[in-house]
Amino acid sequence: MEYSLDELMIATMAHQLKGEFLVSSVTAFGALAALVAQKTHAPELAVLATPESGMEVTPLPTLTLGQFLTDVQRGIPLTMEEIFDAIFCDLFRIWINPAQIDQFGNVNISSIGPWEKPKVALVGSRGIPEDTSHLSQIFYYILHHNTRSVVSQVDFRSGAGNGAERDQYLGRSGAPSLLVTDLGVFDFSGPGGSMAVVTLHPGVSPDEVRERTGFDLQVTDIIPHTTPPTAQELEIIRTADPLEVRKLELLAGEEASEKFVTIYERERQALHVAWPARGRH
Amino acid sequence: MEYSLDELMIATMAHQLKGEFLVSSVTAFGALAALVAQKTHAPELAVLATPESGMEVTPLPTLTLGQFLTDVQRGIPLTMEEIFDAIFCDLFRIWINPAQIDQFGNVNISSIGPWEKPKVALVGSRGIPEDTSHLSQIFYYILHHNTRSVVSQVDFRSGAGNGAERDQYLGRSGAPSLLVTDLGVFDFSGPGGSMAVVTLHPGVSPDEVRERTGFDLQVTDIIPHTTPPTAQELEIIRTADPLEVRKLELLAGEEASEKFVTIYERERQALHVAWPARGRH
Amino acid sequence: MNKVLTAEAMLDQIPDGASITIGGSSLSRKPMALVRALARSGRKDLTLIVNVGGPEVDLLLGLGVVSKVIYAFVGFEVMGLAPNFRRARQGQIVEFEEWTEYTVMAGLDAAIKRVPFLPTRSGLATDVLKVNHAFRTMTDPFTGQQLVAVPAIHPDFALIHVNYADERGNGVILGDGHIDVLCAKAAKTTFMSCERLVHADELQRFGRDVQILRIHTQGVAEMPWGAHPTGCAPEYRADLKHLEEYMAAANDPAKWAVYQDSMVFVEHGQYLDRIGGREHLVSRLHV
Amino acid sequence: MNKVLTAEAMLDQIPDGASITIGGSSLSRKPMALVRALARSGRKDLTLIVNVGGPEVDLLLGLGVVSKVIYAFVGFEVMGLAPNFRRARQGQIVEFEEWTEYTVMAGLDAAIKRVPFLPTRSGLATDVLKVNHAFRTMTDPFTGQQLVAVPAIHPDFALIHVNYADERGNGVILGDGHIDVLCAKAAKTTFMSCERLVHADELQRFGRDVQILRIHTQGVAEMPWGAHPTGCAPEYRADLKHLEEYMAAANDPAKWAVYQDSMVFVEHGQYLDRIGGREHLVSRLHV
Repeated sequence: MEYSLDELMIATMAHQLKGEFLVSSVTAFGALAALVAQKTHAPELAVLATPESGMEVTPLPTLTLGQFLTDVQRGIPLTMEEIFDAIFCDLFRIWINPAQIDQFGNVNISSIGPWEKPKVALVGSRGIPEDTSHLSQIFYYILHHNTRSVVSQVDFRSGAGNGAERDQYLGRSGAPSLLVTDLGVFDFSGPGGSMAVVTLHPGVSPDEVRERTGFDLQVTDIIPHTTPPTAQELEIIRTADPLEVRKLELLAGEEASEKFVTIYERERQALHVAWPARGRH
Repeated sequence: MEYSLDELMIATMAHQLKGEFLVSSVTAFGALAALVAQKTHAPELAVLATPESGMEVTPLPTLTLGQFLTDVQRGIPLTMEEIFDAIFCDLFRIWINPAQIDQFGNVNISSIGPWEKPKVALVGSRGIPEDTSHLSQIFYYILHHNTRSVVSQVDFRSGAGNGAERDQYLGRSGAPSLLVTDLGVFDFSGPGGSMAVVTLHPGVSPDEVRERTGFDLQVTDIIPHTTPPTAQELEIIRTADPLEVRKLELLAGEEASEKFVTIYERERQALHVAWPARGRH
Repeated sequence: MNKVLTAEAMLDQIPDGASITIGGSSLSRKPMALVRALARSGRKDLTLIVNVGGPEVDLLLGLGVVSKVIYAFVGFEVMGLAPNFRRARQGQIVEFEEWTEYTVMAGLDAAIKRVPFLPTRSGLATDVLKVNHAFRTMTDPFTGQQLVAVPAIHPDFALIHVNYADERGNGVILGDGHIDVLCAKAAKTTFMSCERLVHADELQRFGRDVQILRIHTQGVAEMPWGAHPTGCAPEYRADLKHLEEYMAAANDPAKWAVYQDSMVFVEHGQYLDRIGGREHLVSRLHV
Repeated sequence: MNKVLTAEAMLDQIPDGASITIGGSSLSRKPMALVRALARSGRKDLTLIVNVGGPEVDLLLGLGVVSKVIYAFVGFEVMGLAPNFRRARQGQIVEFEEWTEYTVMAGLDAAIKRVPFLPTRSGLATDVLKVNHAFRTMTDPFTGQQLVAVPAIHPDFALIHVNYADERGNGVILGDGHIDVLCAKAAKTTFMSCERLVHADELQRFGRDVQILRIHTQGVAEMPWGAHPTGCAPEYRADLKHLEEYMAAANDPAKWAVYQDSMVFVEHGQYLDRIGGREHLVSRLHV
């Protein structure tokens, strides 16, 4: 069955989610990965409708309607305190999409260039420091693997990777587990907790990975291929995301703008078709 | 208009409550004092149905139905965290009924005799330490003023009175403000923050107070009388407490047992008469 | 995941010497059916952790299975002092550690937040600091002021009773929540009884009344009247008549033996028969 | 007590240099009508305290009335970076203090609980500790382990927007609560706008959705569409079209002057007319 890069990545991300955890729906990729996992091998996952609330819903990736899912599906409303308690208790999983990740799994969403005088001020560390000091599994994904996003050393450590400081203060709590990019799957089993290749996506060559990585990543010529999504996984993804919100994250320019407008105009209708109102309010 | 001791005490207690505070309903006296205040001079008081919840209700003193009031009157459900946050923010008021209070306003509900080897083990300090370190007004009442309850020095400080340790660690936060007993009203304006008489209840003599107090309390012969309850106050108390749960706290022996059984048997009916069901559940 | 278990299957997981935090408050929504199952399970040397304790602490003390109690309060409220607690405190036969209401909450919260302590001003200038050797005083690194450092409490187990639950372990609490959420989060393993098991879809109608999240629970049992003799708002009130009998029994060794045999060493269904049967309970206690 | 005030009467109480915490999260339930009133009030040198900030921080930065921002995040989520925030950060024209989501919550909670700090492991081994000089590292008195001491944040004011409120200042939040409760409790003065003022009796039907208690609020204003252009679930979604126009304006000085004149320096009723009127808003944004 044919599939696209977004579907391959989402299915790969889904395979990592197991057990009974709150799973946050911050991005379409994260929400769909959680849903695929929950509908296949990990029925006990507690998937949220939004970054903080709406437990026990079927996520519908949208631009603006996350909280409305909680209402129309009668999701269980949580509080921010519940979310952070679940993080501290290691009962939370999330796919984080950083701007930069480095060879030791440090991640950055705060600034390009020095924090005090940024070349590009990004958004701020948000809740990543909480994740990287408490969770026993930390998952990252990057949509455009290149020498600006997968770097030798991040410009700012919003999240703690491997290294002496982590060993001293945190031990293994919150250490990076896995990175999925548009080129392949990577873990941090290299020397000193450095990045290593696990699989390459079908059609990706070792050379391409070397060229598009900002440090000297060891890539042998006998790396296995990433497992393609199954028909069931594709069916789940496509049914749950009829407007293809997931594609937005990969697009740019005019194409992205058009898709954006289409989704924004149609998503209320998609919501009401999928979930005829039966809210609490 | 005739009134009884419980009504005099409750009205006196009511006069102290002003402003916009959560007021806990732990005892019938406390609940009725809050209600009288709220219905007369302090409409902004936020009276609770139970020690921790049911804001914006009309309390009905009962043995077992506090939480049911929250339901039938659609009180606002709070959490224990809300209660303690209100205490820490000095947005909470409560009439505390200690087993012992001493001349500096230390109070005890933990043990008679040494804590490690009690003569009588009482109940434990509960939330009194939180109150006596955070509230700018602390109110106590004692139903049986005698040399065992109003003492020179408490056997155990469940709550901090005045003294060097308070001054060092707490300043004036949580210092004792007022004590109402079956004999009179007392504050802590004496030397070193010691107890002083404010008023005596009608019919109580200075000698009686001296005799029934466990330390050398200065009582002049020109102490004013406690103001009797108004007709309006009596009306509010009697309407809100048709079963006279308030009397239980003053009774003992056979009389108490009989009243107890009567109240327990009738209180569901009293609830349904006063508040025909319209709950949320 | 279906987490429905019998009380006995839950108890099988609790070893001697376990620390157990118990939800509810005084005469409200104590998980009494689970507590009775614990009492008759033969487990011993238990550490109990309660905020506002009542009949649950008293019963387990009366059965002699407790070695330590962490508490802010133990009593029967309007009914008076807790008889077995009073005797045990006065006889110094088990270890008691007096905390306060907020510090019990803070200790559980510290465990949840994976910090070794939380600071507070509660307890300063009281004797609680003198008798409770778990607390430390500390100096604030910013202002130099004196604070109490409340250590994390790490219970092995939590026992709670709720109105409704689904088989996945989500729980609805309709009355006051007390500290049940903190208990459920702080304990390594949380067992929950409920008045009624409901379908997930029905449970989700309750919105924010779904207070217990299944990620924090490991077992759930349907035990109607499972809080008896304490109350479970807005369904039934506390059974003060039964508590009077209990207190009389606890103060008389012969009666106490009979009470144990007839009320503790029996299955929950039998217990309900012994206290008059469900129909009778409805007429006396439903509100 | 009737706490109903106009936005202008609220703003009269806010002096230059005030610290203001703002509820909501990114594009959700930001108190934008109050923020616009603040922006046109002439108040300056403000310190803003947000958890997940968005258009509110960006607008106030764009008006030049802010001297310091405490934040865990400022951005427009799916729309991209916040233009005025980005420019101000890169130009170093105001002071920025980067916190994290939990530490902002902990800082507000410390203020509420009257402790000078709360401890956490969050932030260890990250550069947040290097650039945020408000934090200190400390040694746990029990275990000797290294912790972050998060100082209390004491905002002078909180601005929040809720679904319903009564005139006493109780507020109902039907969608995600974000950190609004913490804001309301921590601030000395809390001003709340709402979609609709309701009678107390109607408000009390909402049970635990009554998240804001009147003891923590000092003023309430009915401002329908008061979160626009952010969303207010479950009533209306974020207006991404307006935000696109905003972002374009913020990146062009001439357009920005026009945007200010037409969208900020106007009363709330006029604002609603300018964005198409209520009927049009319903058709585009109601869900």
